[in-house]
Amino acid sequence: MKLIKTLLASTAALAFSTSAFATDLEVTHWWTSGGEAAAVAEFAKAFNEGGDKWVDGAIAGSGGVARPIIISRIIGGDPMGATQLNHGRQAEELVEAGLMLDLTDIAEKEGWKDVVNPVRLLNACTLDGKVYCVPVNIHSPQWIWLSHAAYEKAGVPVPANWSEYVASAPKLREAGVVPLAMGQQSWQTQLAFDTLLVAVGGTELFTNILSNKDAAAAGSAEATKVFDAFATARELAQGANVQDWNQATNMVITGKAGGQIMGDWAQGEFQVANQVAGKDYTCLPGLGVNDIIATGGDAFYFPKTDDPEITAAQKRMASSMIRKDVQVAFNLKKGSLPIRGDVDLSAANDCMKKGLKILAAGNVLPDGVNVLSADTAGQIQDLMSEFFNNTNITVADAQSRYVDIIKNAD
Amino acid sequence: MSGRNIMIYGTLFVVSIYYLLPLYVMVITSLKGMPEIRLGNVFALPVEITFEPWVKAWSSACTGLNCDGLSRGFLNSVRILVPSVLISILIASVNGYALANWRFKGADLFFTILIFGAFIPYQVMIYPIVIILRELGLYTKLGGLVMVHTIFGMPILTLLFRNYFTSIPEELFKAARVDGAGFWGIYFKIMLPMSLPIFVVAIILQVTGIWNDFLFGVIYTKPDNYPMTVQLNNIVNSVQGVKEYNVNMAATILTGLVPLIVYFISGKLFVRGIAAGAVKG
Amino acid sequence: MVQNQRPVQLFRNMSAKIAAIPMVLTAMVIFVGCSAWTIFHSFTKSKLLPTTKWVGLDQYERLWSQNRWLISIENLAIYGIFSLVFSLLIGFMLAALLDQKIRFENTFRTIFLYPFALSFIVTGLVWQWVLNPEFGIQKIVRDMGFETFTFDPLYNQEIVIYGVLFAGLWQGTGLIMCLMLAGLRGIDEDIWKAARVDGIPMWKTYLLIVIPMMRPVFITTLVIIAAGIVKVYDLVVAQTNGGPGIASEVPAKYVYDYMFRNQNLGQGFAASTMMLLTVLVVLIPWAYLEFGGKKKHV
Amino acid sequence: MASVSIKQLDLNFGTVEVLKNLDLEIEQGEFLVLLGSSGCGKSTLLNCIAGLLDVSAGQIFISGKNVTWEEPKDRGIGMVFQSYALYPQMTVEGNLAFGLKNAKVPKDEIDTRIKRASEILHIEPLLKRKPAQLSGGQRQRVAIGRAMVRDVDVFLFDEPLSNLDAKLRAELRVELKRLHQQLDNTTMIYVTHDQIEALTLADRIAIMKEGSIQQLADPHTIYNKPVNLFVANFIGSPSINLLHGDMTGGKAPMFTFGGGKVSVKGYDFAEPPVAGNAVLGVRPEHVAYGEAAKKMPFKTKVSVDVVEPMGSDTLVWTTLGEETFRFRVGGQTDIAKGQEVTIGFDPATTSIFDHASELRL
Repeated sequence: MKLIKTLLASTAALAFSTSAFATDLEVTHWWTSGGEAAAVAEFAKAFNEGGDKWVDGAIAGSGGVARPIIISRIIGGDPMGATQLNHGRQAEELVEAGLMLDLTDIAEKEGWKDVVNPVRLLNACTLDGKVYCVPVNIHSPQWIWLSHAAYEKAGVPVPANWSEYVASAPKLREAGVVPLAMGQQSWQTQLAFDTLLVAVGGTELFTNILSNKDAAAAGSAEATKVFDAFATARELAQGANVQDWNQATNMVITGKAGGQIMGDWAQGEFQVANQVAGKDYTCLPGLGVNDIIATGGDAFYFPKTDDPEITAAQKRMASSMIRKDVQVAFNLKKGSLPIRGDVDLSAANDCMKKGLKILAAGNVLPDGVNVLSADTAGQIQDLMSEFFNNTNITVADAQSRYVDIIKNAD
Repeated sequence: MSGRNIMIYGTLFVVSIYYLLPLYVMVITSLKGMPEIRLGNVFALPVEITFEPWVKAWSSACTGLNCDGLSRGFLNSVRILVPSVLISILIASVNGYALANWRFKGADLFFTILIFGAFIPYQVMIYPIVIILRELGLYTKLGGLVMVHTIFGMPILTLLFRNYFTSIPEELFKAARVDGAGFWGIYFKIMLPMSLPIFVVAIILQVTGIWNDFLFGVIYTKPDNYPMTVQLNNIVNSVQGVKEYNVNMAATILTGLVPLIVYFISGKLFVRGIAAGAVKG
Repeated sequence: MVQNQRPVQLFRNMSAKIAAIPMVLTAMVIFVGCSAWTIFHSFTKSKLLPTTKWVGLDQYERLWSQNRWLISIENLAIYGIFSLVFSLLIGFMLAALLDQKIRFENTFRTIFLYPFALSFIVTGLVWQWVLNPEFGIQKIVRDMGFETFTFDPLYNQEIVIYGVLFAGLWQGTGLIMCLMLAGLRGIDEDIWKAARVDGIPMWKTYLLIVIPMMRPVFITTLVIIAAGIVKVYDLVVAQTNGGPGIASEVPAKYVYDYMFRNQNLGQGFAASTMMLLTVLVVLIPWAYLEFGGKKKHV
Repeated sequence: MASVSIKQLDLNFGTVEVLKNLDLEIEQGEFLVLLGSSGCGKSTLLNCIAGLLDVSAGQIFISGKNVTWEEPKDRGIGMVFQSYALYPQMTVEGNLAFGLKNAKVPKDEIDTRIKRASEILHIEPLLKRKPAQLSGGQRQRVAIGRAMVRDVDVFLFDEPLSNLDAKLRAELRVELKRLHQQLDNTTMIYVTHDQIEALTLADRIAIMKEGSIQQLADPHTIYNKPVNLFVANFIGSPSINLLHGDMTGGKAPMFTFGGGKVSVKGYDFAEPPVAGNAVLGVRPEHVAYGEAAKKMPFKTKVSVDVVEPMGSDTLVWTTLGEETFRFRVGGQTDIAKGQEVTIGFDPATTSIFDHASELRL
């Protein structure tokens, strides 16, 4: 009896000592693979150091699976403490409905405006002058990854840009290599199209169509060239029967495919397979045509609650995510670029450094996801995916439907 | 063996291959190491049998920060399963009984609507139900999830129970009423003891459905209560990183084990119960 | 107290009515209420969150101009018809075979039924594997020396929906077989004797005598199959995710994607309203036959 | 006072009228049989009396108490069903005790009553068995016992013997009769389509057709003085011979038909006869043959079509006028097919109906 009392007393004391500053926050995200989880662990570690507790609510399967959960929890009145969401247009409505926590006070206190680079990442989190989310990393999709093994097999040099790559395709075919590896998921085909749009069409066309929603630009002859290139890619990808993007990357790694158009996260796969950039594979940002990258990325939002303790903890979490050391630790594991310009990333690899250089030079574009509504983006995905998998659809067809979507974009 | 028998057994044998092939693939893949899987042929027997994937799937596969595999969700699944199965079956059986024996005005209308409900895609009802649960104060509570399973199990179960109770001779019901038994008296003392087969069917259907559910489990509860399928989904659908097919397959089999065992144990009763519940009425 | 007056109708069978409250609530609040809510919002501009901003028929105009929706409908029709026909055909055939007083009936039945215990997610995944041309059936057959053998339904958009069908049938026919078997077991032995005495061939007995006698089983079976067809979603997501391209899209996935991926609730609701409408068109005549006809001989 | 009284009862299923404005008075201790072919509403009426069906209009009184809207258990009735309706999961004893337990009868009282009933019905050795282990006759006895133990005023029987074979049916019939004598204050209402059961058991028979009662009377009256053509035709096996013809009215009424002229002066007319089309019914056993026929007021010669031996007697088929005419003779007979015989009958034993209204004249 006495023992139990002492035990109770001591645990109570223990609980008291930590609870002064301890709040459990549930965090929803869809980072479940090894590297991603390791990166998230950095966030958790930083948050837990303050005495709080990170309760992990990982849901695999990207936004499509997680989004109904996130929105249900928010409208159900029992939200999670923090949630991953692509920033920008997608969360706009939740912010407008007053369901998200305003982080302006800590953003101003910590001077986010000065440290976040490029600053448009923070702008994407800002609505009516108020900050609602924490950008945590930069990903750029505009890369092509080329397999040295495949080119060796075909007996041609590794190309340095898109047109050389296209020219080398027949040789690859002869050698039994699929020129372009492409997964079946629609976001992958859309990514390839956007990459071609900026590489073949150029920056201006890209911004005119995706930022300004200029239907005339979407129907222009320049855009037709992009569609032609995309049709070429369709030819090159014949025979690449894989579903997931990393299966496609694996084809490049093993030399079964010549190349893959994929975001910078692909290099994680090469690393796992012990491949060395420049020796086993080559990465070309902007397809080697246009040294420019779009900067998308992930962000965390904090649903609003009535509980001041939770609100305080949410702010603690927000500020821990943007901390210098956390940014470095997180992004090295995630394989993405940090959102702060003032950190040291000497540990980064070859390809990553290419990206950093472009970033430092300011050759960046807004990412399509940030300026298009989810609805428009989804329609474009469907169109691209349909076009890419159905050779009966002509370039003219696809382009006219593309123009329609852009015209009706909201 | 007569020609007729050769034909019968031959057909059954060939068809059995179609049914068993995927299970075979699942099992042998789960027993292979990753290098062997990369070699290709999914149908080849493992050169070297390893139980590593099973151990990993159960106890160390990571979902987010939690690296304790499926074991984390197992107990949650059981905690969701038991009350959901019991309550949904209890309510549906009373419904079926009321519809079969106590026809009241409007009963057919409600029943028709209920059957209609079986055809409504779940997705449509996600948000309205969130709002209803919120108003009831049940959102993210286990009780709310039990309610959701009860609602979505109701159409088919009610149909089965109604048909079953209709097939019980009406005179028995009349005799019990003359003997002074009321609504509940007849249900518990006369109908229930006669309904084992149909209850087996209902249990099997509900155990399968609820155990395999992912969407409701993840939308109407919190991470503390997430069922096993959430871990399965996380293991199987991880977008990035190398796909560990052997672990996926082991996880898949492990997750399916509970309904599979229920099937193997009660297969015979299942047909008998269906015979009683679906055939007549 | 002797009741001389007819009591208020509402209070007759009170317990039965109280017991039916969960059903009535489910029917009215969930199925009718939520459908009404959905239909209402299909006329609004709801995006990520439901709003009441009225836009009339805009969502429907857009829906029917979407190539993806049309393909979804077509796929559902193909999947639905074949699934219905083959589920019944295979289910009945297997049941008839098992009903021949064979040995190992339990074993065979378990083999045919076990896939039903597995979720569609698992089903889709496994069949994605088995049908994969790189290491699945195609590869084996090629390894056996048939170098030109091609069987890649999941990567050929002309036939991908049949690949989905293949997996769907694998998962679902066991249950149908059980239903049919139960139905066959319910048929009086004397019917078989009579047919044999009359010299009616086996297949004719099945077709003309036994199947018409199994009407109630067929009705239950149809409800189960049809409800599964309309809602087919998980299987497609797990197996093909709608691909290649949009060749294996289905309406339920259209609804889901528009609601959650495209964050356009209005559009998703318009699509689901069309689905509800289709179900009603099919179901109302059935309900009329079932209940309209029954009242006469209570 | 365990009388049952039914007043202006209506029952509709949707638009179908099943019972039409039905009145029926049953006295205490009476054995009343509701007789009719299937679908005539007799079982429906019984279910209404039991309270298993809600009536559309009208009232039901049991022992002077209006029970129209009472629950079955509160009406003081016991019911026995065609399929016995024994609860399969309970023993015989459990079946007998179920109603008493529901009524919260004390345990020792239950035991006494079960003992008494099982003695009367000779089912004591069966008490521990389940219904599935009993024969049909035993099951029906248990079903009767179940009604008996409840000490009810009114027994309702819904075709209780129909599922039994002929021999058992005859045995149980007698037992039922004996039971009724034993429980002489108990009213019994018995539904059947079997006229033998009706005629042997009933104090009174109510013959039903299309939801209304055609005739309510004691078996003798029903048999000999049917009120209309339907009842005449329904009762009696082999059924009554019907001859279609014309009646003349007046002091010396004559019935003329294809087979001759019959003076029906000796017939007990309800009202003085008037001229018109009529039907004359003669029961086969009221037809005399051979020597006996010669003494009958009406006699004629016919030729034999078919001879049908039935064990105890023989049915002879002939043609009279253009109509089939049967008569009954002893078991041992030398009548043969084609033979010419003399037959005759006494109009006083016949029944005459108006052709149009089908009512007894």
